[in-house]
Amino acid sequence: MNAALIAIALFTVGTAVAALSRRNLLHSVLLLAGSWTGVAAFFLWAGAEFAAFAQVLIYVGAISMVVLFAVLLTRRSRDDLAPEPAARGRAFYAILTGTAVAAVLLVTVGRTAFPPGPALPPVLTVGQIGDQLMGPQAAALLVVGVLLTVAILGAVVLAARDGPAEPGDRR
Amino acid sequence: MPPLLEHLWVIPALPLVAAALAAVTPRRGRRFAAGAAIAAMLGALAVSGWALCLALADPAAHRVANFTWFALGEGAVRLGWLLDPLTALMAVMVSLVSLLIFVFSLGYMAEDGNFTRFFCFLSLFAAAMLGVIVANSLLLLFICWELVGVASYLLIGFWFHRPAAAAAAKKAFLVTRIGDLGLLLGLVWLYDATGSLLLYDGGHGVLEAGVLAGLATPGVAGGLAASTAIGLLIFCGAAGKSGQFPLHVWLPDAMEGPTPVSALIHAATMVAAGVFLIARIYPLMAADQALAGVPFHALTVVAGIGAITALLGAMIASAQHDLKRILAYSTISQLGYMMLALGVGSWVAAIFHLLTHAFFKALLFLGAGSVIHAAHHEQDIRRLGGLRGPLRTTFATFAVGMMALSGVPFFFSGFWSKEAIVRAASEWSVSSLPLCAALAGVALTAFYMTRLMCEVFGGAARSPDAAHARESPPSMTGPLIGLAAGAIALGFLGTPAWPWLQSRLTGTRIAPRSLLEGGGLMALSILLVAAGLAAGWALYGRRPRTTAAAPDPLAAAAPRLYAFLGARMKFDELYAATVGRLHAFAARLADFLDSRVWDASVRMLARLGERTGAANSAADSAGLNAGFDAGSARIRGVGRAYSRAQTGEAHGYLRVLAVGFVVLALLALLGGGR
Amino acid sequence: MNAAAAPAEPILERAPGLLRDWLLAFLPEPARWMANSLLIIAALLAVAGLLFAFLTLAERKVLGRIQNRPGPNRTGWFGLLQPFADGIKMLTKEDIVPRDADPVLHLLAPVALIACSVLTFAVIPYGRHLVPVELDAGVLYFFAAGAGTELAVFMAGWASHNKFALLAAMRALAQLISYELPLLLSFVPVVLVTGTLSTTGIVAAQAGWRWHFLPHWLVFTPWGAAGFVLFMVSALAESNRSPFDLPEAESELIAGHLTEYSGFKYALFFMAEYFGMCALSGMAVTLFLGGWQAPLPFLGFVPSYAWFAAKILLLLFGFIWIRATLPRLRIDQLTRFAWKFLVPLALVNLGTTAFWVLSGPWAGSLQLLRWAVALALVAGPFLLLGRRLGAGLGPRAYRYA
Amino acid sequence: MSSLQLCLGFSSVLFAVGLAGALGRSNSIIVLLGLELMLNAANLNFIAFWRFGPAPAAGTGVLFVIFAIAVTAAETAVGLALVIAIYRHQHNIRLAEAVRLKG
Repeated sequence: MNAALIAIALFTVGTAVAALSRRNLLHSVLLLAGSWTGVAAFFLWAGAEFAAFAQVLIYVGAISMVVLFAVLLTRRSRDDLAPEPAARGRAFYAILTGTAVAAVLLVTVGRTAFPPGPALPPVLTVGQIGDQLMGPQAAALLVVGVLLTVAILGAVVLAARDGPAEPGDRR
Repeated sequence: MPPLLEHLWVIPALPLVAAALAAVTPRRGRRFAAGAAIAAMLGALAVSGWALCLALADPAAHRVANFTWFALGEGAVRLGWLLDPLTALMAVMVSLVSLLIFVFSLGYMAEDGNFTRFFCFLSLFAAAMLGVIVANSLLLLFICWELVGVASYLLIGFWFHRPAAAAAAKKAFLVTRIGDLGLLLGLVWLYDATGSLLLYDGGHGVLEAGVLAGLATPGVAGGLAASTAIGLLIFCGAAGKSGQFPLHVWLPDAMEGPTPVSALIHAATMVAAGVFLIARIYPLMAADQALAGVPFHALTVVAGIGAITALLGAMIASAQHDLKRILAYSTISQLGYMMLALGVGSWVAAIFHLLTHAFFKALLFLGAGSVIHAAHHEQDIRRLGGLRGPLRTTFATFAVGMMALSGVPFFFSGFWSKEAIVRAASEWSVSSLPLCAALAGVALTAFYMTRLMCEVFGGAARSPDAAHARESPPSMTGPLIGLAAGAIALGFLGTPAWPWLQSRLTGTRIAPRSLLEGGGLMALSILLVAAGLAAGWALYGRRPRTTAAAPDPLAAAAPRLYAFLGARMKFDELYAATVGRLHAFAARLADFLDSRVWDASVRMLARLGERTGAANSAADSAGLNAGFDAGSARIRGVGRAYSRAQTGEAHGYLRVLAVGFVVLALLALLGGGR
Repeated sequence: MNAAAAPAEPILERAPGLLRDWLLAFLPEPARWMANSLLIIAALLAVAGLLFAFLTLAERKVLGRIQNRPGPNRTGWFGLLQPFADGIKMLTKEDIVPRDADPVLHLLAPVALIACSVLTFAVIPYGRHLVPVELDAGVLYFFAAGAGTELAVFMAGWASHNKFALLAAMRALAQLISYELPLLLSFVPVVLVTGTLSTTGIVAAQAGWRWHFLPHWLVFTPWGAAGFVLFMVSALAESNRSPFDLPEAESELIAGHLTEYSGFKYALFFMAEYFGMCALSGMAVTLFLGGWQAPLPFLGFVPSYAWFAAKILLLLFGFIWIRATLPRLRIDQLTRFAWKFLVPLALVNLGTTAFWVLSGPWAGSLQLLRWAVALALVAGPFLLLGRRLGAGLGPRAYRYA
Repeated sequence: MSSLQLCLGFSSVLFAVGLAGALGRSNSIIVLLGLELMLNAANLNFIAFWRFGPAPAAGTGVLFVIFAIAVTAAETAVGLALVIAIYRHQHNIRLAEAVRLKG
């Protein structure tokens, strides 16, 4: 079953790398949607159905939509994708840092001895999740609801164009 | 258990609702606001009357209704209502007096623009006070206690446009806050020691024998019992609220508030809250009585403070000019009496005196208010006078109050309650000083009250305002009459011959005593009263002053003492000299450190950097060889490298985070490796 | 198509299962589960494909009848062969890819679209024993899988480097984002009442009849009716059907995101749209119309999948009818309708449902009160919001188009 | 190499990729996406530990993931709104140039 895991991991990481290295924003967003789907696949593999569907529904269904929207709202023309100066240096340092972090994390993971987990994925029905959410986690649920509301309002306020159209907004 | 008990909260809730209503009424809704407040007080009075009947049915019982406010971890904060004769009597007294005073305010505040706000505050205060009374949890009591403080602050500063009033409000708030700090500490300690703040909780309350036994073991600080320390801390709060000796300075200034406020808060109810508190937790205060070998008992301190306050207030009162200040100081001294009674172990006498005092002092204040109202807000007794004629009702009722306060025998409540206190003091084994103080206070009280009467009502009018005085409207005289009736009748509830009140309060049958046994003491105090009256009449009544400027006879007799007393024993100056000076010194010290030490060091460093930079540039500009250039260039480069960290650029910060994480993790790994 | 049915049931009911078992019997044991899945998929695709084919024909005929014209009637009897002719035409057409287009995405878009819409078929219970995949969170899966379609539409619009297509993509985004919310909110009450996210569970919860003639279908409750209407309206918008077909508004954007597509890809788009329509109708039937349950007790002998088919066809006819009847909205009206009307109503409906659940144990005459209150809760906001809906609609001002 | 370690390795690599992306690109939308990836990696860990951890019955990991997803949605909404605001002020969305608050 690790084969499936490795396949998922390769797919996810591959799409992620491609997404972040593409110069074309649209492509990166779509690729990233793929990588998110990969994460959802991992959730499925681990037996967390609900989380997987929520992941797809929210990331692929909502977040990528919003990102695409933002992309279309903020692109001047299709050819301002030219690399800005000093991109190379930054990219190099970024990759360096990323590798360092990855190395440290991997070493840590490799060094730690984890107790063997259960062979079969644990069963967690939607009902149980609902009970958890409405029972012990009710407070957190409320807080998250409030947070979402506030975030939506804040986003609207931020993104709403203030006053008459400015020269920048030609669409 | 009757349903009333669970719903005892109704008593404070009614005025609270009235306050809320008044708060939202527009300024012109005067009648509505006042009506709501008065109706609420009527309701509260009715309910407390019912509660009284219930409580008197079984005086010995402490009926409680506790409930959990909220759960905190495994512990839970619990509040509750308590119904026993003490509660019920206080509730009835407070709501009755408040009702009368509300009615009085109708007339007194009639011209005020902020009428609705005034009633809002009054109702708020009444609610808080009733809350203090019905609370069965020291926590709830503390909350209401602070609310009372806030309400009193608002009401003292009601005419905030007067700087004096604003200052007085601030002073009252701060001084009582000192005491409340002690109270809070006491409560925290108590909670820490017993794990509960409920007074009665079926054996687990802090006032019940099981818990008290645990508290009353010596060996805390200086061999004191925990109960002693806690009791004294709580007493700090009580002393602050009821203006006991070290903390009494705020009460006279509080007279800047409207007179009904002075009558309600600073004579009848709030200042009595301290006494009530001590009486309420009396078992705790008295827990250490049995202990031997402790340096002193809590009640001893209470008695001492009470005695000092009683004497001191009476002395200062006899050298004041402001009508309301005199009454304020007499209030202080009367409160001292109550504390003294508590201290010498007869809390019943204290409560008895509290009730009677509430009536006659409220009566006196309202009378003073009526006088002031009539005399166009003239408060200086030297500029009043000759009001006996125009203000008949006021004069008669005021006289009743005066005689009750100065303990004129047999027909006035003050006499009996004061007798009870004096008797209790005489039966105290520890020391006889309180008794002497009490007796001296009796004489002084009679003296200054006589002085007041003669100055205000006797002689001829000494100012145009006094000359044109008119009798106040019935809405003001009505309450006066009611209070006067109370001031006379209430005394007969507690005569030694028929100790109804005492036996109800303690819940134990107290055998009536004939007036003759221990009659010597009574005779002595009667003599003292007579002496005081006579002295007052001799000094002020026989030859009443003719002009406002004429010197005070007492001043003529003993100028320096008079000046000292007139300056209120220089307490404010003393505090200003000690506490204020200290505070100012601390401020100056901080300022010094700030401006000299730190600033200087910073400047020094700056100059150092400046110097080095100058040297650097000098060496550079000298430009003897490229080495300097290179060196400085490198320096500059380093500087730039550092300053690059300051770009407001998100990437930089993120990178720093990541790198920092890597470094830390590496350290951890290498550390964990071996 | 899960375990074989109890023999007590009529033969027709068990027919698909028996057929499946008979076919699988030819195969060796280890290959069976694989074959089973493949069989299911094949059956699904076949049925869906045929449905699609005849749906196009039905649409054209119905539209024609509504517009007083015969509609296609040349190919085959009554034009029954028309769809196949169309299919052949589509397959043989040239597949044009514009020069500046993004070839990968241009190809990927229809594939992704069709894939997502087919995926959604997996959890719909077509009959008592005809549930392709039993999922504990079936409804969630349905919408998760459907979420991809929006992405695909956008890809199509953006990939074909074309002004109208891009505008269509923007519109599609705005529209789909706006209508996702009421769509999800309108089925939450169902979950609230049935207490499960699994489609079979929801259908099972609607079994039985009140007073032996009124089925326990959720649509027969005040909130259920409201939720059903909300769901159908949002479904119309989600599947880009008229009157919400702005992304492909012929009169404004030529054909929107379909402009640069031709041949088989175009056919795929077309198919995906109809698939989406069918899937949403199927979900609506499952959620509100009692799934495969028979409407009346004595009609139990008719096999369950027949009932399901009847209901879904009814809904599809409704789709077509609406398309033939209603004019297209304007983009601002569209979003306004979603945010100011559907979403609030859906939220209110949630509250109504909560009341309904809480007042469940009420007895006797209180039941009347319960119904009255629920109806008021449904109708009141509708009238209130409905009055304000048309108010203050400014002049035609497009922001994204 | 146990499955849990595989999962953790997967998530760490994903995290690193996201970090590199967030660091390396100056387009603020891409930076946001990188952050999303990092959050996803964190979610991976939650699920992994829930799957192979000692007490999966509580379902804490899944709940955590659900909450995290919700919070992420909020974060994205606000972030993109900020991006649009930035775009309105400086007519591009290069994070490197959004240094107006530089001290």
